[in-house]
Amino acid sequence: MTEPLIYELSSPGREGVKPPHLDVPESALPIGLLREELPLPEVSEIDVVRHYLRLSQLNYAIDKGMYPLGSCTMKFNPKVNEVAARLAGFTGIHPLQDVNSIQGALYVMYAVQEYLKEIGGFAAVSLQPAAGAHGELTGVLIMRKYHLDHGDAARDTILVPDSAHGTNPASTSMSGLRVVEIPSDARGNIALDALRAQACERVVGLMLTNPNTLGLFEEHLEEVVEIVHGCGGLVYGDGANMNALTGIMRPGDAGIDVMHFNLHKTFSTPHGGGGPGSGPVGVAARLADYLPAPIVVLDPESSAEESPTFTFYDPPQSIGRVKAFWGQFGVIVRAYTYMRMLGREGLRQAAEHAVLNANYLLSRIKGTYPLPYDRLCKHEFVVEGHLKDAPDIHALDIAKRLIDYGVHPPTNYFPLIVPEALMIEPTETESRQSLDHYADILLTIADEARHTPELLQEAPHNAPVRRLDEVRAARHPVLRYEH
Amino acid sequence: MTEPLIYELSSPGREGVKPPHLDVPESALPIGLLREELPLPEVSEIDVVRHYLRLSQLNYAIDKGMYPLGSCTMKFNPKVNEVAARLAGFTGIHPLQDVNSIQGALYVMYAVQEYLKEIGGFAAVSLQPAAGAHGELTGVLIMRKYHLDHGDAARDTILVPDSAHGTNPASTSMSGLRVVEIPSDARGNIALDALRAQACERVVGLMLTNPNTLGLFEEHLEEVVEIVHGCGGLVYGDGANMNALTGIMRPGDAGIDVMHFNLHKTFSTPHGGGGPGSGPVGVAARLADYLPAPIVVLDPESSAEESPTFTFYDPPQSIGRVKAFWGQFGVIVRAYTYMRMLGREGLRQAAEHAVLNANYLLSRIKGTYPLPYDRLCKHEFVVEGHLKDAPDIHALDIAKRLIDYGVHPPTNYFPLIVPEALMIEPTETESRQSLDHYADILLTIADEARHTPELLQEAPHNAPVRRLDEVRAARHPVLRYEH
Amino acid sequence: MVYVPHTDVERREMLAAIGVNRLEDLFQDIPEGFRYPPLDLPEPLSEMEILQELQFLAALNLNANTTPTFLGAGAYRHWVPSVVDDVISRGEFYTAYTPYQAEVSQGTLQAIFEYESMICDLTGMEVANASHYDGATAAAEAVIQAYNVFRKKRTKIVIAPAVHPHYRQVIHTYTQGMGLEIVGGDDPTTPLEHLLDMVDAQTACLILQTPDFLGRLINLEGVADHVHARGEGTLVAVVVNPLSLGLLKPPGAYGADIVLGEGQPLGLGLNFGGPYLGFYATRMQYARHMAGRLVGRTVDVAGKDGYVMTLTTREQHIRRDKATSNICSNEGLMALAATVYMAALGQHGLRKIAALNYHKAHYAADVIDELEGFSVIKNRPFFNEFIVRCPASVDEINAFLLNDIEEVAIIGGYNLARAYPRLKNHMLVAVTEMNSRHEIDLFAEALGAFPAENRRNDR
Amino acid sequence: MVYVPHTDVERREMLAAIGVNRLEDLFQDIPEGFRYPPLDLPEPLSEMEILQELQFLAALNLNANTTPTFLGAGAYRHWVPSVVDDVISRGEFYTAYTPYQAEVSQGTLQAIFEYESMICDLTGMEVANASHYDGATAAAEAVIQAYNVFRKKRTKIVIAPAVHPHYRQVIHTYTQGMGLEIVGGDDPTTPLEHLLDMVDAQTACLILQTPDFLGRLINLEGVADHVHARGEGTLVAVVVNPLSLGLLKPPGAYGADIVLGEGQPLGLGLNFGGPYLGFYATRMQYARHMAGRLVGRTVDVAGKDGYVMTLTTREQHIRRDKATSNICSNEGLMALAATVYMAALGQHGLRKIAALNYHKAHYAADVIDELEGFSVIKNRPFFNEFIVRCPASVDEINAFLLNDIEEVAIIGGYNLARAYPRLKNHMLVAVTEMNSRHEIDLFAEALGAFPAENRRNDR
Ligand SMILES: Cc1ncc(COP(=O)(O)O)c(C=O)c1O
Ligand SMILES: Cc1ncc(COP(=O)(O)O)c(C=O)c1O
Repeated sequence: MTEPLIYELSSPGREGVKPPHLDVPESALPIGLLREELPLPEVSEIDVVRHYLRLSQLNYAIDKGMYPLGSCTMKFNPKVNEVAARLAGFTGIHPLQDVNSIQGALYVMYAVQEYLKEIGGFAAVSLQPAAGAHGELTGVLIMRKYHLDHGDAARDTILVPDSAHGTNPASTSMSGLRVVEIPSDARGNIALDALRAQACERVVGLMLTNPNTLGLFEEHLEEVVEIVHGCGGLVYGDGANMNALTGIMRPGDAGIDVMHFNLHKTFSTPHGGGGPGSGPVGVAARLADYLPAPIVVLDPESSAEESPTFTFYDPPQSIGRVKAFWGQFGVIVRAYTYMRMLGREGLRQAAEHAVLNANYLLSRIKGTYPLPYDRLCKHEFVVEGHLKDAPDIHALDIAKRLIDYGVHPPTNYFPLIVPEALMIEPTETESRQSLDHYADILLTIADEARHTPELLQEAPHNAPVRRLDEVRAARHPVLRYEH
Repeated sequence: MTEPLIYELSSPGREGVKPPHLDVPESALPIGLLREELPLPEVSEIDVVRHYLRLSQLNYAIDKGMYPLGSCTMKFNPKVNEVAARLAGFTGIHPLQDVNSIQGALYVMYAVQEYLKEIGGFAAVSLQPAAGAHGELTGVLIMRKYHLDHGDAARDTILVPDSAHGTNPASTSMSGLRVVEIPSDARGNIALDALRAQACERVVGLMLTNPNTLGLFEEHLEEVVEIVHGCGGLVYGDGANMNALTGIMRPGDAGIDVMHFNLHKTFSTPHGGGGPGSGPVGVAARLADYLPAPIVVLDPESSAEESPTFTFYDPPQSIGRVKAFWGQFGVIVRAYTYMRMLGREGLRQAAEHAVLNANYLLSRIKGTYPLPYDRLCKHEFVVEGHLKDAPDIHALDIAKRLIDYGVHPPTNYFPLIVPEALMIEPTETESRQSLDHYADILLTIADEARHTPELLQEAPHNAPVRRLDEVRAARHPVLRYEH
Repeated sequence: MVYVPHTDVERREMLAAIGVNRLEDLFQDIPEGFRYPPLDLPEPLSEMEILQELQFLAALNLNANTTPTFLGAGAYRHWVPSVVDDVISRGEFYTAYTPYQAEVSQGTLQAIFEYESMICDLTGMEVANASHYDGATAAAEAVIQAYNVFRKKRTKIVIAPAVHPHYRQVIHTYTQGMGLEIVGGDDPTTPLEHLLDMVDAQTACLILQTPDFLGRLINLEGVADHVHARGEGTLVAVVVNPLSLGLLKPPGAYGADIVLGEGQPLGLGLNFGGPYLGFYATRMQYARHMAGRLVGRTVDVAGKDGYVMTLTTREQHIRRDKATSNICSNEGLMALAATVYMAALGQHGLRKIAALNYHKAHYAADVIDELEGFSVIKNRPFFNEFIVRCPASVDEINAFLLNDIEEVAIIGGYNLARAYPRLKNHMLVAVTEMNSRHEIDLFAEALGAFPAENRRNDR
Repeated sequence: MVYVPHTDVERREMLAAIGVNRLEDLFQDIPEGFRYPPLDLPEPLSEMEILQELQFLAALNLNANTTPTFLGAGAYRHWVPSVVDDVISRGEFYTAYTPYQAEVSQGTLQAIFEYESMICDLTGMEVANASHYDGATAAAEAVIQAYNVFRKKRTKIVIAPAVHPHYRQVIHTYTQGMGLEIVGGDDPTTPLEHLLDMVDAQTACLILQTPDFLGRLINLEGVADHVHARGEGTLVAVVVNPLSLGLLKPPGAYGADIVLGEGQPLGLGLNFGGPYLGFYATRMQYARHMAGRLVGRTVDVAGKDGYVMTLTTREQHIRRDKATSNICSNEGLMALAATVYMAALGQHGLRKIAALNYHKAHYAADVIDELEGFSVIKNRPFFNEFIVRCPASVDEINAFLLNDIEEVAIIGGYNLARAYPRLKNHMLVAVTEMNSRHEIDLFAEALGAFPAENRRNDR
């Protein structure tokens, strides 16, 4: 059964939940400024509850099963996170309240900054960016301003490996900089020659994803950093993949100058159907003064030992504010909860098992699905969704067929450098049983691809809808309900 | 897909959510008393979340759609109730805390007692009973003890109309009393002759459901009460159907001596998949001293005007305690929220529209489904699930076919006095659209019954399971997971 | 309109379809004198307004979860994992009712089946029902089950005096019309042997509790055999704290016929005493005498596994006055909470929580026992609750703990004199995994600070 | 193990299947010097322990929801109906991600489609995207859209000085590499006409706000036509408080090209500033220049209606450096919350809430204006926020309100001198439906009680 739009449930004159009473005299309204129609739905609370409950059941989610969307780190979001973020003392604070009345909140932010510094090996962290891409923009602007402030105005180029996520080049061009793409080598690393060829005085920096989007650790990490630093550039780390490294290696130790974290990936905050995320940025000491303003610091006037108090601080060379207030606080509380619960030991174990799970799942399917780079992977891996003996089958068909088996498909068609890519990131919170189940399905589907390809090509068969006509959607866009 | 049992998801040695650390020295355990095996599941939090989420999706619920289970008042449960009941200051109090530290809770209980007194027309109310049947037991024991204390030891009989809910005779016999059944007359009222014939000095009381389980108001209410009182008996009101009368009529005004309320029906507290309910009992003045101990009263030592305080009080002739503590407090908070939100006006409107909805739905189907008593109904009505021109179709078939249309069937095979009963209680929170939808389905099904009866007999077709073998379940009971 | 979804137009049309003019016309059958009485009830409030009021009221209560608390006596402050509320907050669970229509209630039914299985595993029994209102009413139903097993011919019931006093009271209330003879007295020092001696061939059942109301663990090894023999089949019902079974031998292992208790420690909040959960398990041979709902596994017409309510001929809706009980609505959602709790902790977690309770209680007993004027009664093993002899009345000490300690309020233990007047100055102290060592030390320190001038030697 | 589900046996078997011995072996490719660094991070905590700590931390904050609060300035204390959290707490919504696989994401997709529709209805626009991080970043994206519409040929941007200062700052941050000339100044008393005069044919867009940061309602009738003509197509972007549109004319009706703002007032808690919701709507002709995700309706192979992300060629994952924006994750769950809020209140409720804000703010303005030493600037109509000239610095007055009133703390208004140094002693006061008359009176009384000795005449 199709669920109608909420508008279609309207009945003229029906009222929803009741607003409070008017307990003051009415004032004259500003006549010329008033609206006439307000064509929002007219439904009751029960309609709302039922409608969105029924819609929700059309969704797949981590809470339903494995969701190995590569590059997205769809790990389990512990329920305690939700309880923590809903404590009235957190949800009820206004961002502009007197700092003396928000010390608990500032403490949480301060602690998360400190933990991320420690995990990343950075000198300073700002929690302001709202997502990974926002962190990238922040980081690239920091690198740009750093050079400008050092009289290096000619630098206008960011080197971006061809395996990079689309946000990397997009963030670069939003910063007004030029993208130069660096190819990968046969083992999935950055092609060092190509990098050397581009390393010049125009380079603002390199955007490095490590492990990269193939799930592979950059084997020439030290050389790469050296080359970029050597030409006066900075190295940006796309920390989306920190779930492979947390507690195992600190990017700052290896010379990464700026990096964003994705709290909604590595630190278990829920993805919310597309957000909110949170993309804190960590920087090496020389960039600390450039962070977006403000960040949380120990109040220099308070005694750190006895009863430290916290306050806001504007870094002197700051690129400016990247968001109206302080960051995605509700997300930060969840990440804090998670980090404290796992602690040193648990965070490291999470990374270890993320990598264990990816390699195990890979070991189960690698004879069947072509593997472009046969190495130990990190937290994810990429295979080709294209089988030799089933030429008419594409990654998309495999993805859609997975739906029929009640699991979520991997990321497909990314990274771009692998044809028919299926990018699989199981995360550490999946059990062996869950991985085996997924592997079994993938093997079954490979079989089907050979013997009953139409089963894949017409998949999904038992989802809420069948394959949707995306071309029509784009050619004749219907982007809103028409009254 | 079938969801396995949680046991079947176990993996030996797997740990679930983590208990706190041991922060004290260990003490020696009492060796001889220790258990060996503890064969509970070994799963992780993610397994638990997914398992119960998937199970939940196999359920129908008010939050999914109309659920017109007759006699159960499946009205919408406003979401604010849930927020209210989860306030930390309510969930975190121990039932034996010092009364000075629980004044907020006692106030809520006191207020609910007062509201129910006013709604029912009673002199006193106890909130202790945990459900309707528990309230009945309480009420019958009160009536019994009242007679005993008045030297009327020969009274051993409760008169129960044949339309009564099964809990009425069951509560009677649990009280050690004898049930005498009173038939109904042709209009669905109590047969007055039969009642008169049984009204004698053995009568403890009559259990009256009004409106009765046919959804019909007792047309001889005053005579019935007079007859019972005339022989020295008391009249018990089964208040399960108060959703028809709240604010419209106070049973106490008509001479009802004892009545239980169902907070989980009339006052919008959720049914919880079978409970918790709450079955407060209201009584006329002469029975007030018999209520189960304790009840909440204004502390006689406090000044009611300035800052009243509340305390517990044991009625002197109390039948005793019917439950370990004070009642279903969490349910009571929800009912309080609801009563305050609706207020005088809203409570009355709720009853009016409950009756409006039932009569409207009845008007839409009454030409099609045989109606044994053609009168204005109250909050519910009963039709026969047996159509003249479809002799092989039973109420059960119609019920199961409704499932195929995505709605919940009515109560069936109750009340017992209507053959193939379909007992339909839409409640006031269903919109006209929702009622029309349900009526349309019922009319379609009546058509199908004539033309494609097998569609009904084999229904449901698209539920999580098809018809289940209940005979096998009872003959070869499998009542637990076998390791 | 305040709450209903009807618009004016819809209401008019609906009334017309029915054939009446006004809403009032739908109530013509109500005697006029009773119709539309004046109602002294408050005005409607919006959601915002009622929540603000409730926040105010809630804040008037002292929240034991965030206060050092040592009160138990049948309701315990335990940690409830967040996943429990996550599951029971799902509308599909909490806005459904009793699974009368099995095909669209498999979620509830399977969860009950799992609950029944876990209760069996925990207690060592063969069959468990879907729940009772609470531990006390479950105890009353045990008496009734036994009474029914002997076809109402045996009328004597022996109840240990250290069974929770509320449970004993509820049993009395429930059975007041049945003509039973309930013996056992109310001296909690009565030795077990004396109780066993009261059992005879007229005795339908013996009810024991371990840990008992005073926290003491009773070794019941061999007791059931003895009672079965002496009473020619007398049933043995054991009331038990389910959490203690994470550590302790299940009553099923030593022959109990019925095991029951309060399920609140299994993932239910304190909630000022309710809703709680009566759990109840017995042997298969008594399944048909048991009260309450039972869910069993079966198959559908296509052979697929599924779950249904079964053995319903015991129940009121089928058997009416011949039913084993009048229970209808039970504590479904609370049973679900307990199921999720047991699943989420699992066997390892439950063992650990039980051990934490044990060790912390023993630590507390040790530090309190060292206090001048206070002594812990240690002649019996205990689980998470123990008796402290105090140098003044427990009410006085509790008032001191609540009001007179600087910067903190402490909720002291239960005043045993309320249940057993002879146990003047005896406090029943409960310690759970939620009492940190710091809290325990604070409590001991506060007890130690109870002023000398208020102490009495007359105990 | 602390958190992962693996048992020792499973881990061993998995390592063997991979062909390594130990977990560490999986990290051979990491240069040894960097591998397994010492980590100065705290020890693991159990769920109970971390929640206890968080409860403590949360209690250190003053909760504006239960405190009389008159602070707005871009984030408002509004009542959030319970149904909002009920919906967004459903695991199926909040543990899903961007609906890349449309067939198993119809819930999210349809909800976004509804959100987009409601934003269009509210703003009077033709197309709305699926969300931005917040109002400020949405404002920056408006500048970029305009810049792109003119193929980066127009580099001048006019921004009204009474646009929220944070928004103006974020626009500067975002565009610092683009070589734009941003004019408009920061004198909030600049008349609208002066701003319009700055528009020329090099101007990509003009950004206005109503109610503006100072709470003033600006009549923008005719402005768009004027700007379109004067700037030869210059885009007009209007920043708006979405709740005010329950009452006020939508910018679409007076010709705006882009309407955007902070969606927090639509059912999102204060949350110390985030996560919030940037909403963004424009005209259909600009749809392909817009940032962010868009959901459209289509059909499946069987002809059934369904929803998909569409016009994705604007986006970074397709167009990379040519994308209209770098945005990827957005504020999906917050958009869902706003959708549920708008649906639950509906057109009648939203009108009423807007009116409540209006009337209460005006009542507050009236009572404050009567206070000795305080005067309300009333030369422009306002919605729910207005300026009070005070007899001392706002920081001093706020400290007094917070700390020196008996039995209550009051959170005063925003100190306008922070954003506009010339507006010394000017307080921006916000009043919403959550401020009861009693709270307003209390606030006025407290202001009136500000000690004479601390008042200055030098303002
Ligand atoms: C490698 C990589 N970088 C950056 C991003 C952008 O992060 P966000 O979606 O939080 O903006 C992603 C998101 O999937 C990613 O996978
Ligand atoms: C008429 C009537 N009486 C009594 C009861 C028993 O109420 P409860 O289930 O709360 O025990 C019911 C329950 O359905 C009922 O419908």
